[in-house]
Amino acid sequence: MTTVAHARPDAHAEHAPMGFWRKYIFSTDHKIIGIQFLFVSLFFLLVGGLLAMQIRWQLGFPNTPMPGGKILPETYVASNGVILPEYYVQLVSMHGTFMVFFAIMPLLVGVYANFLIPLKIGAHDMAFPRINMASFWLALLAGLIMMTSFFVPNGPIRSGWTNYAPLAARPDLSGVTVGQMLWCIAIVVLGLSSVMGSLNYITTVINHRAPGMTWFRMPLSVWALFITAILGVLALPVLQGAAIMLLFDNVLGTHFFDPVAGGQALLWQHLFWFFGHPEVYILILPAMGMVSDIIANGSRKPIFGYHSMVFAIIGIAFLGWIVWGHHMFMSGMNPTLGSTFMVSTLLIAVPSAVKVFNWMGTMWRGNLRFHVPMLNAIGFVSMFTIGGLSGIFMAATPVDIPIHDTQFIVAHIHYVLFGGSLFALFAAITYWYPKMFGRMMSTGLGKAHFWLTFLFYNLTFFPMHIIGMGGQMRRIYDPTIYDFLKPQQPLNVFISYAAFALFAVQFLFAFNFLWSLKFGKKAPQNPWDDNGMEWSLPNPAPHGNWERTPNVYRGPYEFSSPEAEARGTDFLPQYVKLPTDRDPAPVPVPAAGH
Amino acid sequence: MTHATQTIDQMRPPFPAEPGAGVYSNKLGMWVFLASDVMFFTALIGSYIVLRFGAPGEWAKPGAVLNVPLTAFNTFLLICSSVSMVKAYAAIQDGKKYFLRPVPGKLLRDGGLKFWLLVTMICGAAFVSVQLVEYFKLVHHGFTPAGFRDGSLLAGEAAADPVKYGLAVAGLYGSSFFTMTGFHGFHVTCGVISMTYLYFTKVLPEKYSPQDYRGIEVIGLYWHFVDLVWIILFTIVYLI
Amino acid sequence: MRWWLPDAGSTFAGPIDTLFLAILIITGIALVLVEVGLVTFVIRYRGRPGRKAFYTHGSTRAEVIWTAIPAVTMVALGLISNHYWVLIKGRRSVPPNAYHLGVHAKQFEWQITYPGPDEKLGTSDDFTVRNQLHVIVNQPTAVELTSEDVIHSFFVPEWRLKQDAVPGMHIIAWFQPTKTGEFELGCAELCGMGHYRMRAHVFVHTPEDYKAWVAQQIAAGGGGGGGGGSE
Amino acid sequence: MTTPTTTHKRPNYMLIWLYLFIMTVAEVSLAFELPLSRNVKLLLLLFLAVWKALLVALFFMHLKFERWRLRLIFIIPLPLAAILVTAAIMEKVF
Ligand code: HEA
Ligand code: HEA
Ligand code: CUA
Ligand SMILES: [Cu+2]
Repeated sequence: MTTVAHARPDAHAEHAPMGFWRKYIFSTDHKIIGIQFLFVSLFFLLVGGLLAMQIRWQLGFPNTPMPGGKILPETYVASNGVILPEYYVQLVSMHGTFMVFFAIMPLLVGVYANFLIPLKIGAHDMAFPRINMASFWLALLAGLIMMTSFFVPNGPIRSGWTNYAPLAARPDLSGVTVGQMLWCIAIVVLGLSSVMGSLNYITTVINHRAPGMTWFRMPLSVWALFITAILGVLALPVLQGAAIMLLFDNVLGTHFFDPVAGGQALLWQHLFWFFGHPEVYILILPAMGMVSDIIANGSRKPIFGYHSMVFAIIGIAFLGWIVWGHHMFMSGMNPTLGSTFMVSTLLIAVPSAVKVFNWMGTMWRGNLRFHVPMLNAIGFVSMFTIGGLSGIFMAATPVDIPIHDTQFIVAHIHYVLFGGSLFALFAAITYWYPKMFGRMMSTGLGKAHFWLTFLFYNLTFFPMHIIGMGGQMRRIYDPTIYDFLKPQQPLNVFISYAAFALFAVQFLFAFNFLWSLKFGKKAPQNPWDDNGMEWSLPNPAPHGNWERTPNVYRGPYEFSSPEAEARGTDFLPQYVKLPTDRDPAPVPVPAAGH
Repeated sequence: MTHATQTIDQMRPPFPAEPGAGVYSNKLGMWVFLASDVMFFTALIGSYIVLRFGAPGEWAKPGAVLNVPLTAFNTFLLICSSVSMVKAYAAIQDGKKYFLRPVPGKLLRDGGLKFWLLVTMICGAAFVSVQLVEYFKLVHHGFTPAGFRDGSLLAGEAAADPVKYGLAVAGLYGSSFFTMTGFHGFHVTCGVISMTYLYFTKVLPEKYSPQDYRGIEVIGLYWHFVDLVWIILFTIVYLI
Repeated sequence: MRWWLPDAGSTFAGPIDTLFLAILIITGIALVLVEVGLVTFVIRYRGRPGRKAFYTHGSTRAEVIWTAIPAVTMVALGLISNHYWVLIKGRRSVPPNAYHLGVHAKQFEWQITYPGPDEKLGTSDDFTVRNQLHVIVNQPTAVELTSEDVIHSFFVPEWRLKQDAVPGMHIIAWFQPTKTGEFELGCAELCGMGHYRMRAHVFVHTPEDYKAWVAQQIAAGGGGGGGGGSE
Repeated sequence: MTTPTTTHKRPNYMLIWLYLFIMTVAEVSLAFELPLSRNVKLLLLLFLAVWKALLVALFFMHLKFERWRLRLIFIIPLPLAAILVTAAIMEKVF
């Protein structure tokens, strides 16, 4: 026997007006927290970009003084402004660290899981708003700790974002002392923040869906974010454990990764990549989900093969746990193990294929609207495909032999992470900007930014495949000391110029983003004619979202359906009740006994 | 004190649960957290297993370095705290908010929530203190996370009988022992602190009732998990 | 300026480059399919006044097709790759007649130990040379990789050979040079600030030249900084 | 969700506590007193440990009385843990 749902404990009752601090700084409103994440992680994206520019300067113009290099302390640059080898390695390591852990991951999960999940499933807020707030402040703290490592003696880590032991475990070998500890501590704190966030998302999706929001009526973005949260909850603790052991090796003199005392160097790699590969799917699945929503909207068509899209997400997430060894083919790992990891890795192409082709199927015979989000979404599909396909080369173990740890890998990284995640983020930011700030971003600037980014991005990263095939290793300070690399130096110079241009055009976006906050044109309630629950609310949505828990009447992708045509539009939101619709059974609350 | 006559399901909380998982959010959230904690201990315990498998030498014989009787007593403490925790849960289910209450015709008084939770906290605190004592003793005798401190008592004995003391792998032994037990101890400490907090903010003011005792159930889950982890640790670290 | 893998210098280059080409073709087809598809859709189905989108939730047939094809391709690719992987890196792949050298990596140099006249490692007549790798053309050679401090990686692009040298591990990698001449040995695993200059010269000799070189090294009292690439 | 027809009776917690206690004593004595071969001991000890852990999980944590949905949450990580450890051990034993 079930009784009718009473007002949720988190309903509007407690959402009385409050002061500035409670409202914007120590807010427990999932939307505000999402926006806080947005600003912080965009800042870290900028930091990562600035580091990248210095990397490119060094690779393009080795031992020529870097413009403005003189202002950096002499532990980083020579007196004449030439980057020092130590500093180069630190640049690369921190670039990777900031981009992966403090830019893209918070942008996708911190911002959009927070902002979208409750809005799209018709919940009033997260299941645990206070834990949610804590998760933001911990993430910020972690970022600041990571930043401070630039200002401590010997500077930040010098062992790549992967921190391979024993290099990272032995200060006497790496020459880094405080920086390494700060990295470990920051990662532990960040892990805590992610776990708090993720368990919030999982609980919210499972327990707080509005009446009628059945599992298979959830938008793919919510599905992706939900699966991502599961990955996060299970993967990050492993990294935390590993980071703690690394920290102890550094400060307590333990010997986990120190072969001299019987420790194992490969153990670190196993732990790191067991986290690391699920992590890279944490960095792509939410992007895939949001792109699915945007492409369906831009094509004015239901997503092609909704169910297989869901199962593809689940499949990718599951396979993601059994492929980590593909980062270790050359590490001396048991070759038989290498074979199994190769097969599982190659299989990931299958669910990915389903997604790519279903996106195309969605556009097929559509009625495409090329608004800025749609453009970036299409950019995502085309660029992620390139990145994914280059993954196939590396997955085939024999082919990985020559290209492992070369710039070919670097090309892959950026095709999936920039061409993939970041393009999806440009799309998502523009798409949900009105929901966040009540204003639209400038379309003209948006289009200019997209096309220029698309151009320079390919000019920057595509040639990396070639110099990688040519054999240029990763993380080397000066390619020109190798005779066999000298001939392709011009290509490095070319890449650097392209990279500078790429960085420059990002400021179109930055400007568009900041300018529109104040001067963007006011957003109509449903600017993209979309079906999502979030558009039933005013822009920006009030604290507590809905006055009364809304009802959901249909799936999220009912574009151009006969019913819609009957209404003279080409979309039919999930919250619209047609005369033919019956109200969903109110959320059943199991009575005593459960 | 089993309620054979009672008809309603005693093992499912009587207050409204959210849809979906069919349990209220705090409980679901705690379970998800426990799942992630499993992965955290996997990293630590897994590394221990891997390192011990690949170790260049034999591990120290059980009891050679570590004080097993003391730890066995500690294990006993933790098991007791676990049962007292679950008794506290049962007590509030039956609405016994009190501390102790005499039962006519019975010699023992009947314990309520306040009593059992206090017992749990005390056992937990005792466990941590005993562990600290153990640590200090070990370090004093020369067993550190880095292995045997040279010139120390243990180092001497180990030099005399390298097999018994697993001299070859003392470093790994120290590393894994202190890390694993240390983080377990940390978990216990967190548990005790949060229970103390609940005790003063919710239990003493009698905020819990048979209709709503979520806090007790949730902290209970955490506590039993920590106990579970210790059961594993005790066996693989001290006895094997 | 080279737009392809370096010139082949060992027997591995054959299969690896072919495999590379094969994957390039497979993925190339997939890529063209996707990109051309996207462009045509963008042009043909661009929104125009009065145009209606075709209302469909998908087609199981199509989806089965584009699930099955990649699946089959990938499994096939996996089997083929594994065949060569075992031949190249398998624990039992080292030819019995291989000529063994000791390669000891440390920050930031390569110490190569030669078996000397008795052609056996670990005997008194071994000698060690810094940053100079001398091998015999067409002679299966096995390098026994060890590391002093951190992880390094033995990388000779022309030979399509890369293998990490891990402290605490003793890893054997083998190869068979097919071209005489001078090459470069680089370190492919970040091993500290000097990673970029951890470079050695590789000389592939004819058997005679090699014997001569060995003799000359013995005469010179072996070992020591054999000059060369130790910047 | 409607109330299940089955109603669970509360287990006798004290009895479980007794089991746990006895098994702990058994473990310690097994490890030190019994003259068994090392591997046999190892197996027995692990067996006891798992058994105790199960008792705690099933009765104290009520997993015995929960729905599968909830049990799954706790079960999912275990295979992952197993995969990680086996793969990492393969380095040394092949
Ligand atoms: C968002 C992040 C992301 C994503 C999604 C991926 C996706 C994939 N990655 Fe990548 N990877 C990284 C981020 C990512 N990677 C990073 C950061 C590194 C470097 C880490 C470091 O060392 O610093 C790395 C490194 C890396 C390596 C190690 C290389 C080396 O160090 O030697 C390998 C090896 O197998 C690999 C493989 C793959 C594969 C097979 C996929 C697959 O998921 C791709 C699947 C997608 C497709 C295949 C395209 C779409 C499919 C079709 C169009 C259908 C038709 C296709 C076929 C029939 C083939 N990646
Ligand atoms: C998402 C991840 C990400 C992103 C976006 C980038 C972006 C870039 N990376 Fe990336 N890179 C990595 C992840 C990423 N990288 C990783 C993981 C590694 C491996 C590290 C390692 O080896 O350990 C790596 C390594 C790496 C190398 C290899 C170094 C080496 O091995 O020697 C190089 C070299 O060219 C490089 C260059 C660049 C360039 C030019 C960009 C450019 O695209 C940067 C363009 C600039 C921006 C994207 C910033 C723009 C943002 C703003 C303007 C902020 C807007 C602000 C508001 C709106 C308020 N990167
Ligand atoms: Cu040695 Cu890089
Ligand atoms: Cu990977």
